[in-house]
Amino acid sequence: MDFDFSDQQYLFRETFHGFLEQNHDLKKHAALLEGDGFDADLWWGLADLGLFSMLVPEQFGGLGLSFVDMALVLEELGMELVGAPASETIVATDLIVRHGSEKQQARLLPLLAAGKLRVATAIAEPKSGFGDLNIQAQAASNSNGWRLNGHKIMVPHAVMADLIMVAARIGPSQELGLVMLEPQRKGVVLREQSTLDPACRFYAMTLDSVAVDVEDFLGGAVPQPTSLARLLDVSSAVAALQLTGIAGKVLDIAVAYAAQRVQFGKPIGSFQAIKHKCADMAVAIDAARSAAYYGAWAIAEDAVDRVKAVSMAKSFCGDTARQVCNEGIQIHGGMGFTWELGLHWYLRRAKVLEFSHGDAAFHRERVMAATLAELQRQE
Amino acid sequence: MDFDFSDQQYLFRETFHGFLEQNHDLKKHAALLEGDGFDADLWWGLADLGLFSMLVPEQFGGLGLSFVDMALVLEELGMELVGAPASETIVATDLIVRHGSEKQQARLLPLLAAGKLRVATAIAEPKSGFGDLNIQAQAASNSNGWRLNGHKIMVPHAVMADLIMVAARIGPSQELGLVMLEPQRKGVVLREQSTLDPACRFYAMTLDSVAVDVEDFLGGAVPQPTSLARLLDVSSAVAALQLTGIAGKVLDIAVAYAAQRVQFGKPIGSFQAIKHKCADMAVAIDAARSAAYYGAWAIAEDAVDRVKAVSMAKSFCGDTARQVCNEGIQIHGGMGFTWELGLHWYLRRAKVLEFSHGDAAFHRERVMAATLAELQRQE
Amino acid sequence: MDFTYSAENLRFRDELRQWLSDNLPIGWGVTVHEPKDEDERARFRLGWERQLFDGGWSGLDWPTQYGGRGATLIEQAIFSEEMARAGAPDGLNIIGRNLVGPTLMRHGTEAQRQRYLPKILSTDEVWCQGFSEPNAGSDLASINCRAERDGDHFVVNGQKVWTSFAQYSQWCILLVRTDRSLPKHQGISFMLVDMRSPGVTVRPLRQISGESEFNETFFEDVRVPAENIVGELNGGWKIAQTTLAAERGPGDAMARQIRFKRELDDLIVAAATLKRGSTSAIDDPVLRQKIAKSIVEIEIMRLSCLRSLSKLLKGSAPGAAASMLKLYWSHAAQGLYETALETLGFLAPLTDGDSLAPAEGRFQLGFLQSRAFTIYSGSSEIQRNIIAERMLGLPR
Amino acid sequence: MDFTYSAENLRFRDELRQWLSDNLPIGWGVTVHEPKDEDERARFRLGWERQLFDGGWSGLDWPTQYGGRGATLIEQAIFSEEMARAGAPDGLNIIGRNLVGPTLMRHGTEAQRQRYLPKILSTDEVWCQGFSEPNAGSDLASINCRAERDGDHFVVNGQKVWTSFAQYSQWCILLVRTDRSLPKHQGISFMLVDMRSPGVTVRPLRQISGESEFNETFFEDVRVPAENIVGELNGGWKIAQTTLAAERGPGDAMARQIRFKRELDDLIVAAATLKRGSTSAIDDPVLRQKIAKSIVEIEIMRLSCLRSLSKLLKGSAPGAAASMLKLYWSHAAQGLYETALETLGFLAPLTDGDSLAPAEGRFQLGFLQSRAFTIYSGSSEIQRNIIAERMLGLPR
Repeated sequence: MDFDFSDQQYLFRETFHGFLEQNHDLKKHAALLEGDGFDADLWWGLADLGLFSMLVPEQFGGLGLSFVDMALVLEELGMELVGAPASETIVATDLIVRHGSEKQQARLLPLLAAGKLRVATAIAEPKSGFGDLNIQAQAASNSNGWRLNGHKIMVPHAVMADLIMVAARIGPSQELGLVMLEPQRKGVVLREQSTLDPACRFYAMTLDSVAVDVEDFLGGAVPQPTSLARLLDVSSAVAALQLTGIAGKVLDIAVAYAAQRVQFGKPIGSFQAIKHKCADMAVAIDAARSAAYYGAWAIAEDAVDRVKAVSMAKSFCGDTARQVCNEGIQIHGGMGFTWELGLHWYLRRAKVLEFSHGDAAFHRERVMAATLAELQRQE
Repeated sequence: MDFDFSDQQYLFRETFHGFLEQNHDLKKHAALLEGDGFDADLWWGLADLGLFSMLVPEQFGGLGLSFVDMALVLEELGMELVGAPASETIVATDLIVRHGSEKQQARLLPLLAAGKLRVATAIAEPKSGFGDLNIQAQAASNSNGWRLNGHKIMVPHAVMADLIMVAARIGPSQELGLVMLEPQRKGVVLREQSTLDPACRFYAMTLDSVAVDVEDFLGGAVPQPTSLARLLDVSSAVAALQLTGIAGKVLDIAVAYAAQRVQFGKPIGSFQAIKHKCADMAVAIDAARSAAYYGAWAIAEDAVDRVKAVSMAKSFCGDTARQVCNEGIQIHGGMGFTWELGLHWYLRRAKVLEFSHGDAAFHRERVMAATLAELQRQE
Repeated sequence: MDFTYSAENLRFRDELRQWLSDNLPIGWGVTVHEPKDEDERARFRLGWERQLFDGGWSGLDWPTQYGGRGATLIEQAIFSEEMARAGAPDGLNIIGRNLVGPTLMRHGTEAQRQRYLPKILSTDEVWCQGFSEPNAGSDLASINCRAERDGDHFVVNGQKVWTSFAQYSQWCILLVRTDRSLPKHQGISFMLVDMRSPGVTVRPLRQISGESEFNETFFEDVRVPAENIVGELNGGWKIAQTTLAAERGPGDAMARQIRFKRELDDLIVAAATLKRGSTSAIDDPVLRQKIAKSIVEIEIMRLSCLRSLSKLLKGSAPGAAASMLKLYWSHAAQGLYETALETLGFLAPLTDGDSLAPAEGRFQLGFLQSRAFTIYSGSSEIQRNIIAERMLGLPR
Repeated sequence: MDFTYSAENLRFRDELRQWLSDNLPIGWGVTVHEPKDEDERARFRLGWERQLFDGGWSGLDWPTQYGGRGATLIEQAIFSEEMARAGAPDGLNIIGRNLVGPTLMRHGTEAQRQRYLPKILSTDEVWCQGFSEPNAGSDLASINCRAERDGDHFVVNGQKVWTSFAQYSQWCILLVRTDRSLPKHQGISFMLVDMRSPGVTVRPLRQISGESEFNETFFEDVRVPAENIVGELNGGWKIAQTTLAAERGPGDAMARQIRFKRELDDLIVAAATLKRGSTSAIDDPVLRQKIAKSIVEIEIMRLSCLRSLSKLLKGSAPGAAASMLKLYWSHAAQGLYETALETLGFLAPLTDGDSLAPAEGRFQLGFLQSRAFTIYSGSSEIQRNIIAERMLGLPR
């Protein structure tokens, strides 16, 4: 048993940390609000460092690492507000490695490893709520082959994606699965959506009788009834790590500010009101790390307690990021709510992540159900 | 419009405050754990001050005052941990004034005004939960007259009560109503229960085919279908005032302690950690007062928003007392959790009141339902 | 204690209802909303405020000699209720009505009152507040902006920050240092500055909500007539306390409560509409708890305002009680917006401009704005110090 | 990172399970529970601890030369899990095992270690801790209890408070002032005192829970051999830091986590049984949220202990990290007991001794006990100071 990262894993984080520190900051982040919102330099820089090859098995040109190896890196990405399509591409990679057909793996994984395939995921629908219960999008076959119909929302960076992984009910059994298609296909209409964090670049996607093929189904001809559940869990685990990264960053910024901002002749960080807030934030973040890292392990191992571990992480890290972003702004006083200082970028991203892939209440209910099932098994 | 008390009402409070300060303290309170738990001197002292005659109309020898006149007095009683049977007798008086038959009023109100009738209320049952939904106790008539059957729990001071007001379903319609009977009646068995606040003196009461008469039903032959709802609301409003009193008292004690306890060469009250806790407690208590006083007004006027007002008060004052009792102990450090200092008496009473007549979640749900009904009416 | 409405009260209410239905734009709150553009919105609000004034509904609690209505407390309460009910817009000259008015009524000369007060209500003159500086936030008494005597004028130099509505204002209440040799609380004066004076520069500060209600304001050799000092020279700190108490007091809070109540009603409507599969958000017991908590907290805000006003009417002094009210509502309102986003749930990330954004994204905007509640008008930390020291008597 | 169990781990687990099923009283946790009487309970716990020792399960992480098992981290984790699963009772000599052990291993002489450590695990000697005094609580360094040199002995005079288990203890780790002329942190020594010495008086202090785990302890001319000083004379403050870090650290927390996990499991069972009319408490979505929150928080407590232990094994220093852990669990556990009472709902006021009290009133007792969590072992306020200053580097 060991609940720590290896030296190698810490080194990996350092590498990404150094790169991001040199190549990314809030100014660059804000600039992404213009244009297509995609930072190609950053993408290729991250690709060069191996980000997209980490989860790809060696036989497909990847590093053959596990989700545990990604944990600290994803926390770093969260910290620097690097989100989709990088994080979603990583999520999709995991899915293809676990559930792709041999043919799909051979075709897609080498491209992914090289950073040449950007993937977005499309799960939510206008009336779906959290989770997969109410997904209506549907792939049905008739004499002309398979057709995909449905409405998806909040598909990040959809226009820039090479491939979109769409959650849908497949065939007469209505079994939930994932369909991969290019946004350029006929019948796909994208419309950009206004979002609390405009850097997220969400799109609504209408699928109007889009022609698909069995090879577009993740797993090909072999149904993958557990793939959507895994997609949701991996996405939640990634969000938990990103939320933890954001919280850690905001605490660092707040502590630095409190140490130098003088009022009443003293740095405000010497007042207990500020000091104790910071201490509570630090404690919450440390606990969030325990949860997020364990979630990453459960994903890596596809552990029996995967659902519970992921939901623990998502709920706790979401609550923590909320607390820390709010308090971080409070500590900055008036400066905290200026656009210029940019703390709001962390707040916005944290809020979007908090309400993506299930909020804290949704995940707590999953924890409860999983725990009851556990106790029943023990009896 | 005036949301303040009159000089007369403040004076009334002062009178009770002075009396309680001289005649009651934690030492006396602790001594009540011995014996039958009834402080006759205190009872008669309060009776002499007019406590039990306040709500009784003048024609029955009372002062003919309203529930608003009682508000500050009940807060004082809460503060000094004077609970049942005094508070329950006051609740019962309100019920008899509003719902008693002429005969019942003529018989009972003069006794109540003189302090000569102690009343307990019996609502909860082993599996009832909060509210009146699952009450099973039942009065049914056959050729031999009416018989009352059922199990009640947490009947305070039942053995000392002259009269117990029992919530039960009456007759073939199963309509909920209140039955008044002496604990000495045949078929009534009382068993003392262990309670978090032993001063509450709760009893379980078994009613085994107890002979009752139409004159024992509150309202006599005229059914009073709204009486139990009022009983629950008045009880909740009283609890909210008592909880506010407790919170106010604990804050006073904590502030006094913080001002004199020295650590690190300074009174601990000069540290922001303590100071800000006290400020938050003060703010919560002030808000609780707004809610509790308005609840009292709504009871006095039987206002259209009575249910909402009472539930607002009970939920908010319960939460406040919880916060303040917890923090009050925290501020006292090690001293706070000694038996001797006695802060636990406030904590215990507040906890019992918090979970009597509906907890915060129960009352918040009632607020929600009432608000939706209000909005619908407005449309 | 009395919450009942007399026949006269009901007449007042009906009159107001009638006036609102005659004066609010047709379709208000349903098809017609405030302009999105900030400048347009400011003009809209000022226009609405003028309408209120013309209708005799502005300065409800002000004495009639300064253009007010001299209304009773119950009329003020009815006014709040009806404005909330109608979802009426805010005004623009909030600082003028809520802060400058009470301050001049208490500390101004009769000449100052007659000169300035009526034009506040008539919306002819909008006011802003120049108190905070980059290095004097929580520690307000350490302000640096200075005014030096030059004949019958003062010459002002320095910088203020968070001057809300400065871009729309003709006048400013300004705290300046007039004597550096005195201890910091004793060398401060309170003056009225014409924002159109040469040397005044306003630079909008964009906030996290994307709006620019706040500004940085620079004063460079701005000449202010000596008669524009309020109260005693170097006696400004005490006067500023009146302004701050008004800023934190029940008048201000009552107006805000209207807004929060309106938001809450809209939230409940939104929750009834929002489908999650086959059920509505409003049927989720967990959400109901959170919404109910906000209902209770916002309703208590109204009750506490009424309690506070009732006491003020009987002559009790404002002060630390105002800090209690401000600390209470700022956190209650932040809770309301957190709950609002939770109610939107998976749609919370969608904002104004998107057809799927519930309630046109107003809750997200409200959420962002709400982050400032616990910071402006004295941060929660400052309010807690005031309450603990001045009200509870804890040692400094 | 590795949470998988090897075949060897599974053997260890099965061996422990077998041992527990052989050694726990028949019907344990179902029909058989700990004695209610405090003294009997202390004897019961000491007996159980002795059984654990005899079975080779005490001092799991202690070196074998002092009677421990020298177990790996994963074995410790398995141990915790299995003890929770079996609902095994606590031991009594907690201070000996968790505080005195680590302190002597780090600062004691080899002679001291050999003399004291084995008897801790064997339960032959129970320990208590004499740190706090009536006027030295949060400000521990201001202790007054003094020890004066007299030949090859020290003579101790003074009073300690909150000395848990003193009434059952043979030995005490005592902080004393040995030099008044030095600054307050520098004149303190750390000594081992035989509680059976003449002049030691223990007076039980009843707590809000009604129990008397804590005591006041008085020292009147108590003679302590000079060799019983640990470390340097006047160097006791530094040594006390080791004790405090151990008190707040993952070893202590891990043992507590077992208890909280057991309580949580029992709570869920109780919630499934508790009927409110036709439904069970466990089906109430609002309660489920609260219970789930506690599940998450208590599970994270275990994870954080493991993370902390993993780092300690790699040689990272304890210290402020221990304060983080203690601050975390103390509040999480208080939340658990609040939730427990909410789960009991209208039955929450009924306690042990009443046939209708759910789970025999244990949650009410736990709730009362939990109020002390954020006070003892350094209050939350002290932990926050430590974290902010030592870990985050904020100015004093």
